[in-house]
Amino acid sequence: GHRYFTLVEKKEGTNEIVASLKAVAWKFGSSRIREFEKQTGQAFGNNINVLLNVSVSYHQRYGLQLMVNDISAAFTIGKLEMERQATLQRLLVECPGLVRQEGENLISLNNSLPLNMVIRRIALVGSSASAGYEDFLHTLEQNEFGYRFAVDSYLGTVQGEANAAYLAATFAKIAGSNKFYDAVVLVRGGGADTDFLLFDQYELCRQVAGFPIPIITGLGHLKNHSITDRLAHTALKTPTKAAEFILAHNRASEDRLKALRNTLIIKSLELMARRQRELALPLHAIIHHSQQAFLSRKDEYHHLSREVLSKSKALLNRRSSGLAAVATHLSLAPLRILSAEVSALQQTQHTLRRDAGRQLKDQIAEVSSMERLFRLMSPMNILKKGFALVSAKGYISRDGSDVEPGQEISIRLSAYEITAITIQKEKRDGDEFNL
Amino acid sequence: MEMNLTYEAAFNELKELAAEMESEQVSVDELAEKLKRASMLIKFCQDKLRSTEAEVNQIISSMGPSQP
Amino acid sequence: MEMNLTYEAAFNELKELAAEMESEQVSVDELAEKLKRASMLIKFCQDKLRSTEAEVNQIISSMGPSQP
Amino acid sequence: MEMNLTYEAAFNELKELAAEMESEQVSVDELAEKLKRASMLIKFCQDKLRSTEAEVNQIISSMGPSQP
Amino acid sequence: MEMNLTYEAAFNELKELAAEMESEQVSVDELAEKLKRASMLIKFCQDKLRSTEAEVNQIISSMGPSQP
Amino acid sequence: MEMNLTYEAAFNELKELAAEMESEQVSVDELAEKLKRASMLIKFCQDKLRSTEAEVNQIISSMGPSQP
Amino acid sequence: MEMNLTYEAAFNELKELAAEMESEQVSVDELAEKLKRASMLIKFCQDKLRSTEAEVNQIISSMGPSQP
Repeated sequence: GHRYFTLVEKKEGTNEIVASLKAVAWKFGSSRIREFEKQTGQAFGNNINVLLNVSVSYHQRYGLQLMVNDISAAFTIGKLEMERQATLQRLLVECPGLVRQEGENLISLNNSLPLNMVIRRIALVGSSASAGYEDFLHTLEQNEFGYRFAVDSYLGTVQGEANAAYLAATFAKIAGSNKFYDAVVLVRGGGADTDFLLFDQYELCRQVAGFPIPIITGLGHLKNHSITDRLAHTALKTPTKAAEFILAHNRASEDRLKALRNTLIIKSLELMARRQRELALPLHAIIHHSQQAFLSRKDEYHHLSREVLSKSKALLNRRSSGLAAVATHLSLAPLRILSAEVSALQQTQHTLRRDAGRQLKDQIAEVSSMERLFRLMSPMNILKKGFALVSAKGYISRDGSDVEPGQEISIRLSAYEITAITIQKEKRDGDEFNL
Repeated sequence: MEMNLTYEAAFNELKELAAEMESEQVSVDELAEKLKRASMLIKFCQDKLRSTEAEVNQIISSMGPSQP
Repeated sequence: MEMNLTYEAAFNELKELAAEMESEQVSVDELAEKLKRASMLIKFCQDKLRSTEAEVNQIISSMGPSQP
Repeated sequence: MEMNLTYEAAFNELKELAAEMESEQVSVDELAEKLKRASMLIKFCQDKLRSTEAEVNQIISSMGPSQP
Repeated sequence: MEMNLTYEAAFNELKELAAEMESEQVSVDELAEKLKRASMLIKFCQDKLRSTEAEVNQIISSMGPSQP
Repeated sequence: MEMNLTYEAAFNELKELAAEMESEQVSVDELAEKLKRASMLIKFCQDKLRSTEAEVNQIISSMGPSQP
Repeated sequence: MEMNLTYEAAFNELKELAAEMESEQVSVDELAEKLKRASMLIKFCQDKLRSTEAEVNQIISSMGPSQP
């Protein structure tokens, strides 16, 4: 049908209207507006800048009126983009602790939050009547894995830029609920995906950026993301996808858990096997070494006992040799002594025999010479040779000195004795008889 | 068990247990105990995924004072 | 047997016994005694391993199917 | 026989006896006496070795079949 | 024979007897007597040696077949 | 013959007799008597030597075969 | 003849008689007397020597051969 609306000009930076003019879009104009909404993704409503091709008409009854011939989507897109940039800039400037830019990416406190491994308790923000809300809950609760969730719904109108403050207040209510949530899910239910202006509003964006619970969005728009999407922890295209994301996240965690369980099982079995193998080492070592130690002790003992006995025998042999040597000396010496005695005795016997004979011979010789001497001295032998023995007065005269002339003398010859008177006496020197 | 045991804490404890076992720091004396603890933690995590809030709380309190 | 002997302690003592016997410091007087001790420790360790294995298997089977 | 004679002590005494016998300081009269002592020590060591061997074998065979 | 004659004493007496005879200080009157004494001492020493050796052999055979 | 005449005494007397005769101090009157005495002493000594030798041989042969 | 005349005495008397006859004044009667005495003494000595010689020879031959 036809559209009736008012075009206004506001004083820069305020809501103060400085000029306004009524406008109407007839059938063609309305079709252009619908085309505009489709292209921009933005409802043709309050607080948007538009570039219109209009015809001016005047009617007595309705007054001055602009008739819309055409509307420029490109202009509004540019304008919207400018507004978004302004919001972004403001966030970056005014909330440096919550938002910063890294290249194309916006880094917010919220999208820097770690997501719990299991998302179970969820604060769901959406419109109760909307299809998106139903889609999300249905997808979540009808999951094939049997996962259970605790969902608290925070219902309200999630569209129209005027609701930004209300939505921000809803977030504040969640934060202040004193309940623990793994995530806040923001869904926008069905209908036109035209008014995303709401999600570029500074107040809402600031709340999202600094929200302490990870926010998952499923706003249902097909084209570019809103600033809220970029600041939220995870942005999905639709509520269903948001639910699927949560299921997949939990599923991934469970897979890691199962992997860990398998690791634990395998490691504990390996550990047992290793301990069993390890135990065999000292067991074998002890058996082996104790046997070795015992054998070497046994060898030592046998060696030593043989040594003691062989040394005893050697000692006995040495003593025995010593004894034999002494015994030999003792058996030889007596015979030597005896034979020496025999010789000495024979020597003595020989001496005795010799000396006894010699002495007898000497005596016999002496007695013989004595006999010869006496035989020589016997007067008979001299008388027989013609000599005479003259004696005077009874004594034998040896040299005639004791005879005087006239004296009677007796002359003894070998056969007779003559008595005579001395006539004359004459001295003789008588050398003639000397030998 | 700790009343405020989280899935994360349980999971991290499980990882530590796995690492200990891997690095052979677990003695035979401790093994069964540690594995029992692991089994309990895994059960806790799985329950966390599939049970209602009330059930989880009931499980936690039933685990009682046997925690390390 | 000591009341509070652990597998760890028993195993370490076994290793020390093995080392001692290897270095031939064991006299005949001590040999049987040490070997008796070793035998007891090995029995203790084997029993401990066996009981732990049973316990471990029981826990593992209680942890459910191990496929990922 | 001394009640608390050890193998070690008996063995060392035998070694001393062997050394003495080499040194010629031992008279035959002492030798007989020392031999009597040596005989006792040898018997003691032999008995000790035999009983230890039996004990060692018994312990080892008892450890044997339960090996992993 | 003296009851408490030792090998040592007997051997020393034998050595003295041998020295006496060697130096021919022994008279014929004493000779047989001394030799008889020596013979007795030698017999004594030999018996002593023989019995001691028998003892050694007895110990050896008592150690029996267990030797390697 | 004197009952307790020794070889030593007999031989010494013989040597004195021999010396006397050698130095011709023996009168013819004594000669036969002394020679008779010497003869007797020689006989005594010879008998003594002979019997001693027999005894010695008997002792030595008794020692003989038992020597080591 | 004197009953206890010895060879020694007889021989000495002979020597005295010889000296007397050589030196002193002897009457014819004495001379005859002394010669008679000497003749007797010589006979005595010769007899004595002869009998002693016989006796010595008998003793010596009874001693048997002295050569070794």
